[in-house]
Amino acid sequence: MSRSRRARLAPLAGALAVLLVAVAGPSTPASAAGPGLRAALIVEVGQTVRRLCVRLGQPAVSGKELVEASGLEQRWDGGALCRLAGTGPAGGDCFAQYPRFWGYWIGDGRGGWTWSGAGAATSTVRDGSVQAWVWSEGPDESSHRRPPALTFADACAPNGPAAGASAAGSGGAAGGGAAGGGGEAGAATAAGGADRTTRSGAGGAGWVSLIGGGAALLAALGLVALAWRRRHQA
Amino acid sequence: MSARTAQRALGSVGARGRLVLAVTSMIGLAGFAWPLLYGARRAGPDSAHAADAPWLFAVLVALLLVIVAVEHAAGRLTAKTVAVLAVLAALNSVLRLPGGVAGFNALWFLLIVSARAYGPTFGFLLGSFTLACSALVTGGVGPWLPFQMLAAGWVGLGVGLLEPVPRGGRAEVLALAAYGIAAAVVYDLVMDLWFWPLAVEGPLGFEPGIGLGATIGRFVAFHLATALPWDLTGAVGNAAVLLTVGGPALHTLERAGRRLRFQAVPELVELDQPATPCASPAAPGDVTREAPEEDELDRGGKPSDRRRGARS
Amino acid sequence: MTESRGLAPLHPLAWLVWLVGAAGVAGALGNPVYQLPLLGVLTAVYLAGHADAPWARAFPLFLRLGVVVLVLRTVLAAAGGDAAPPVLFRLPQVRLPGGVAALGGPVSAGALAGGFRNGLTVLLLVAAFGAFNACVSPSRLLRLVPGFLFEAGLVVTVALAFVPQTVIGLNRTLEAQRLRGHRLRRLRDLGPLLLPLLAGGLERALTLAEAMEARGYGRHRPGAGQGRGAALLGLAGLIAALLGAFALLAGNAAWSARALLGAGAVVVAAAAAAGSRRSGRTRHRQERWRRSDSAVATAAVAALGIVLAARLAGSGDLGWTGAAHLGAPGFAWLPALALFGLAAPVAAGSPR
Amino acid sequence: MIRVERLSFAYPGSGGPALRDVDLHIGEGELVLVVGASGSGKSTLLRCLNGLVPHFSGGTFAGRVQVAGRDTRTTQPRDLADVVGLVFQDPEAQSVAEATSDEIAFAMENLELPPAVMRRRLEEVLDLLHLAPLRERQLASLSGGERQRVAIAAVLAAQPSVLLLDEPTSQLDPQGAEEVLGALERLVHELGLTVVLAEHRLERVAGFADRVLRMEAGRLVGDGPPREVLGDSPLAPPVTALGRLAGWAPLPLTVREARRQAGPLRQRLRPAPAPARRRAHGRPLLEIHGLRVAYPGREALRGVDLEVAGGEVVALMGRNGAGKTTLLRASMGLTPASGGRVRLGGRPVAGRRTSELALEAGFVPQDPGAALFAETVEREVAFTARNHRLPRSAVAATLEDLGLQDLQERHPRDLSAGQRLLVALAAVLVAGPRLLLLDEPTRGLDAPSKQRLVELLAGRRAAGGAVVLATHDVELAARIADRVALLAEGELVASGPVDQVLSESAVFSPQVARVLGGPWLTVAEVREALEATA
Repeated sequence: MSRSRRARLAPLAGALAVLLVAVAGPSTPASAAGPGLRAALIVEVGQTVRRLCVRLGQPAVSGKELVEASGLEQRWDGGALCRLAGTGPAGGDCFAQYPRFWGYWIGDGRGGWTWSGAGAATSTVRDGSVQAWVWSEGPDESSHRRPPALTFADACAPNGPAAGASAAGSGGAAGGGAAGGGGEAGAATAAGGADRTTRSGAGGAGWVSLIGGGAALLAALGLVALAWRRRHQA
Repeated sequence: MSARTAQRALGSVGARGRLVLAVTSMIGLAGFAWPLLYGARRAGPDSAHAADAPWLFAVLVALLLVIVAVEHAAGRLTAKTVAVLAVLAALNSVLRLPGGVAGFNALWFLLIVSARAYGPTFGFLLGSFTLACSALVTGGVGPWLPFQMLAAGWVGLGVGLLEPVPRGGRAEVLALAAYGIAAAVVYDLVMDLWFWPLAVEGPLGFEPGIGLGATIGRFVAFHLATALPWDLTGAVGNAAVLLTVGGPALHTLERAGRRLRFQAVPELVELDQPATPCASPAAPGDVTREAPEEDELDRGGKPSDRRRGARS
Repeated sequence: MTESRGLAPLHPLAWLVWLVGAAGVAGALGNPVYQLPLLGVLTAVYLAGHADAPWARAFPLFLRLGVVVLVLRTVLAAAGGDAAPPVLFRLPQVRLPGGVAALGGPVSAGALAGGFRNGLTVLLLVAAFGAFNACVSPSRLLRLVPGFLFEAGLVVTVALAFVPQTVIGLNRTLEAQRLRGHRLRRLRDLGPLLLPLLAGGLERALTLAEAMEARGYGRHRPGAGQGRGAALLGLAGLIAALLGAFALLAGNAAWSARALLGAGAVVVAAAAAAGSRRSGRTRHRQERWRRSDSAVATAAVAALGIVLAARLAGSGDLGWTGAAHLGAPGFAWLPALALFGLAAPVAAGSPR
Repeated sequence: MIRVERLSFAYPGSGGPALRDVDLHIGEGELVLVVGASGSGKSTLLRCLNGLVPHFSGGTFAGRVQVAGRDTRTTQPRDLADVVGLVFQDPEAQSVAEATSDEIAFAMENLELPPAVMRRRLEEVLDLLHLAPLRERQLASLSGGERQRVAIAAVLAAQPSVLLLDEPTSQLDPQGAEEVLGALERLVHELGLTVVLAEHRLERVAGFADRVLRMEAGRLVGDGPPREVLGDSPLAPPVTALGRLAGWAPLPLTVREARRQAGPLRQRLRPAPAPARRRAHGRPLLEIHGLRVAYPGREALRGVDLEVAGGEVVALMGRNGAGKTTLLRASMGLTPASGGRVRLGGRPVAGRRTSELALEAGFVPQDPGAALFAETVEREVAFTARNHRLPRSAVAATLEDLGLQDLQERHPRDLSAGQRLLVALAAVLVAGPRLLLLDEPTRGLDAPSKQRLVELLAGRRAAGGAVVLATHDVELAARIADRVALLAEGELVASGPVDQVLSESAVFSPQVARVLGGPWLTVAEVREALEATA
C-alpha cells in the first residue's frame, strides 16, 4: 500500500524538482534570454564620447543598473550620478561642482534625446534602449549639453553579439565587467545561436510566429469548443 | 461581572510552542516583506528572481503553516478544541461569504472575540483555519492562501497583546474595538504588500534596487490609491460591531467555554471498597455536596442545570 | 456538491501535479504567442472538468481578477514615462505628492507590451488555480492532507461539513427574528442574528465533541516528541531555505545561496518523511490511481519540463524579450506543442 | 456486561447532583429502555456508561461504573469506543464528515483498523442499517431518519458490544423515528447487542424491550419488565393508561394487545354520548383561498382553502413535504404566494411587513431555541417588546401568562427544551397576536412539557384566540385540536372536526381511537364518559 502511495507521489516530486531546479538552477527562466538583451549607453565628457553596448541581466533594468552594468568606475547618491569614469566629485556632495554635473538623457533610438529630470533609479531600460550621461554645465535641458545624435545601432552592432567597437576617443577604462554581466562593447560575449534564429524582426521569423501562434491559438480554441460541447451534451 | 478567567482552549502552549510560533512568524514576515528588503538592495545579476519571489515565498509560507500545525495541532487538539475550532471556522466562513450579512464582512469580529475568549494560540489557529475553510468553500485556493492564513493567524494571535486589559467591562470592549481597527488595517496592508509586486509595475510598481525609502513610498502610494477607502470602511465596521455586539458575544463564548470545560478534571470521590458495603459513612448525596462549588452560579444566584436541562 | 460530470474524476494528486505543471508553465511564459493558447487550454480544462458546485465558480471569478491585474499592469506600465523608443504617444505628466513617482509622460511601445505580457502571466497563473479549484472538490482535496496533519485536516473537514447547516441556521435566525419584529437596519442590529447563531453553534460543538470522543478520537497519541522533532527539523530547513532565497534574490554569493536553498528543501522533505512515518492512523478511503491519472501527471510534468528547457536554451523566444523592438514575437513549435500536454485532463476521462 | 455501583454525580458548578446513588446491572444481550422526564438524569446515566461522565464533563463522581470489565474511572471514553457506542439526539450535531461512508469510517480510523478490515465492516454496517444506496451521499442531503441511521452505523462500525442511544428519535418525524427504531429492533434480534435506549416513543419500543428503567430526579425509581414499570408510570403510552382505566390485566403496551381486551369497554361506552366537540364562532382571523406556492421545480401548495376563526385550534397534519410548513410560512407572508389570497386579520398579507404581521399572528418556527440570544429570559421577551415599541409592562404580563416568572432571570440557553419553547412562545406572544402559528412544537418535548403546552393552547382558545399547529404528533392533535386539516402533495385532502378526520384515517389516528374506534380519541374523554355513565 505504501509502495503504491510512494509511486503516486513520484510525479508530484518530479514536478516540484523541475521547478526547484528552475528557481535555484544556474540560469533562471527570467534571465535565460539575457545574452540577447542589450542597451546602448553613451557617456560624454568634454570631447570624448563613449558608446558602450551593455548586456542586460534581465528584460528590464533601471537606468542606474545600466550604468552599473557597464563596469565603469562610478559613485552614486541615490538616483543621482556623482562620478563616472573618473569625472565628477569624488566625495561628499554630488553637486559640489554645480552647475556642472552629470546630465541624464533618454534617447528615442533615432538620435533624438529627452532630458530626464527623474533619477536614473526609476527609469526603465530594455533591450534596444539608448541612454546618455553628459558631464556639462547648466541647470536644465535648455543649457545642458545635448548628446550627439546616436542610435542603438551606433553602439551595438545589429542582430549580433559583436557590437561595433567603441567610438573614437574611447578607450581608457576598459570594463572589467564580466562579473557584472556587461561590459564595454566588444567585450560582450556571443549570444546563443538559437536566440538569433527566432529573433523578432529577423526575416521570415515573423511569418513563422504568425502561422505557429495562430495555429496554436486555433487548436486551443477548438479544444475549448470541444469541451464546451461535451459539457452541454452531458 | 466579576473577574472572568479565560478558558484557554489549548493547554499551556509552553516555551517551545511560543518559540516555534515566534520563529515561523519572523520567517513569515520576511515572506511578506521581501519586496521592501529586496527593493532596498542593489540588484545583482540574478535580480531576475524577482519574478519568482512571490511563488517561492508562497511555498515557503505554506510549509511554515504546516510546521505550526504540527507543533500546535498534531496530537494536541482535544475533541473539544477541534469541535469549537471547526464550528467557529464554519461560522466565520459563512459570515465571509460574498455579500455576507448586510454586506458587512464579520470575519474579524468573530475571530477577535474568540481569540479573546479562548486564548491567542487558539486565535492563531482559528484565523488560519477560517481562511482555509473559506477558501475551500468558495473555491478560493490560490498562491495567496498561505499568506492569508498566516496574516489572519496573526490577527488572532495579536489579541494576546490585550492580555493586560482587565476582563469584563467597557474597557475590554473598547480595547477590542481599537484592536479591530488596527487589525483590519494591518491585515489589508500586509496582504496588499503581497499582491503589489504582482499587480502593478511602472511608477507605482515594485522595482528592485530603488532603495528602501522609495520602495515604501511607492507601495504606500499604491495602497492609498487603490485600497485604503475599502480598508477604512471595513475597519470602522469592525469596530462598530465589536462595540455593539462584542460584549454579548464574549459572554456567549465564555459561557460555552465554561460549559465545555476545555480542561475538565473530574473529581473522583472514593467510596469505601465494595467489600464492606455496609460501612458507608455518608449518603452519596452528601458526597456531591461536599464537592467544592465553583464560582459558576448564574446571575441571580440560581443554579443552572446546564447540561441536564438542555439534554434529557 | 456533486463531482464533475464530464469526466471520470481524476485523482486529486494528479490534479495537484497538473497545477504545478500549469502554474510553472504560466510563470515561464512571457510571449503572447504561447500565452493566449495556454489561456485556451486552461479554459478547456475548466469547461471539461468543473463540478456543479459553488466552489466551481472560482474559475470565472479568478479570470475576472486576472483581467483586472492585466489592465492595471498595462495601464500603469504605460504611464511609467518610459522614453525608450519607439514612443507611441505622450501623456501629460502628473507628479504624485511627496515626490514618490511621476505618472504619464512618454508612452513607449515597449512599456505597453511589457505590462501586457506581465499581466498576462499573472492572469494565466490565476486561471490555472481557478481551473484547479473548480475541478477538485474540497473534500477530495482534503484527503491529500498527510497523516501528520490529520488533526488540522479534521478541523477543516468538520468545518466544511458544518457550513451548509450554518447557512440554513443563519437564514432561520434571520427569519425568526423578523417574526419578532426585528429589522436589520444598523450594524448593532447584527447582534440578534450573530449571537443566536454563535450560541447554537457552540451548543452543537459540545455534542460534536462528545460524539468524536465517544467514537475514539484522540485514542492514538504518538509520543509528542517525535512529530514535533520533525517539525523543528522542518523549521530549521525552512530557515536555511529562506536565507538561501534571500541571498539568491539579492544576487550575491550565487552558488552558496542555491546550495542553501537546495539543502533547506532537502531538510524539509526529510522532516516531512520523518513526520509522516510517525502517524499510525489508517484511512478508509483510498483514492484509486488510474492510468488516466498517470497520463495527466506525466503530460503535465513533460509540458513543464519542455517549456523550462526551451527557456533555458533560449529557444522559441518564450519570454518575448524583444518587446522593445515591437517586432513580431518569436515562435518555436516544440514548446507550443508542449502546452497542449496541459490539456490532458480534457482527454483523460471518458464521460460517465 | 454493565455494572453500576452506588453511582452519584454532580456537574461542575451545579447546585445538586444529577445522579444519586444508582445501582444497576445489565446483562449481555439485554435491551434496556430508560424512561423519565427531562432532567431526570437519563442522558447523564448514558454518558456515565461510556466515560464521557466524568472525563469529558468534569464534575464530582462517586461510585463505580464497569463496562465489559473496564472501569470508567480509569478509562477515557475514547478508549471505550470499541466497547461502548453512544448515539445522540441530534443527528446533525454528531457528524464529522460530508459523506456517509467517511462518517462511518471515522471511528474505525481512530481505532487504526487496517484498510481491508475497514472496507469489510463498512459494507457490513451499511447492509445492517440498509444504507448501502446512500453510501456516497452527502449527509446534508439525507433526511433526519437516514442521518440518524448513519450515526448508528458510525458507532456500530467499531463493533462495540454495548450500544447506548440517547433519545435517538426525539428530533425526528414519525417516519424517521420508525426507520430508526425498526433498524434498532433488527439489530437487537440479529446481533444480540446489549442496548440501553432512552426513548419516549414507548409504544413502539416497549414491545421489544427486556427491561425498563425509570429515572426521577437523578434516582432510579423503577427497574423491571416493561409492563411492571410502565404500568404505574405517568409516562406510559395512552393504551397503557386506557388499560389502567379499564382495569385490564395484563396491562397492554401496544394497540394490538389492547384491542384483544377492548370488547367489554366498547360495550360499556356504547350508551355514552360522544364527547362534545366545540365549534368556533369567532370572526375569521386567517382566511386562505386557493393558495398556491411554487418553489423552483415543484409546487408546494396547489390551491389550498383554509379559514381559522377565533376560539379554535386547527391541526395541520400530513407527511413530510406535504406542505404544512409552507402553509404556515405563506400565512405570515414569509413565502410569497404564486396564486390565491391570504388574509390575516381581515387584510391581505401581501405587501405587509413581517414585523407588522407579527402583531396579528405569532409564528414559532421549528427549533424554537434558534432565535434565543439574550442573557435572561426577561430580556429575551423585552427584545420583542422593544422592536414593537410596546411598554415594559407587556413583558411582565406575558411572562406571568406563561408562568415564566420563576425563570425570568435564567439564561434561555440553560433551559430544557420545554422551557425554551415557552420562552420562544413568550417572545412572540408579547406582541399580543390573536392567532398563534406553531410548527412542530412538540419535537423533543417530554410528557409534562406537552401537557403544559396543551393547557396553554386551551387557555388561548378559551380567551378567543386561535391556534394553527403543524404537527406529526397525533396524540397532541387528539388532545387539543378542534379541527384537522390533512395535507398531501400540496393539496387539502381532508378537513373537518378532529374526531371525523382522525378516526377515519389509518395513519393519523390516535391509539385510543385505534382501540375503541368511533369518536373516542383520548383517555380523558373515555374517563369522562365512564364517569358520566357510572
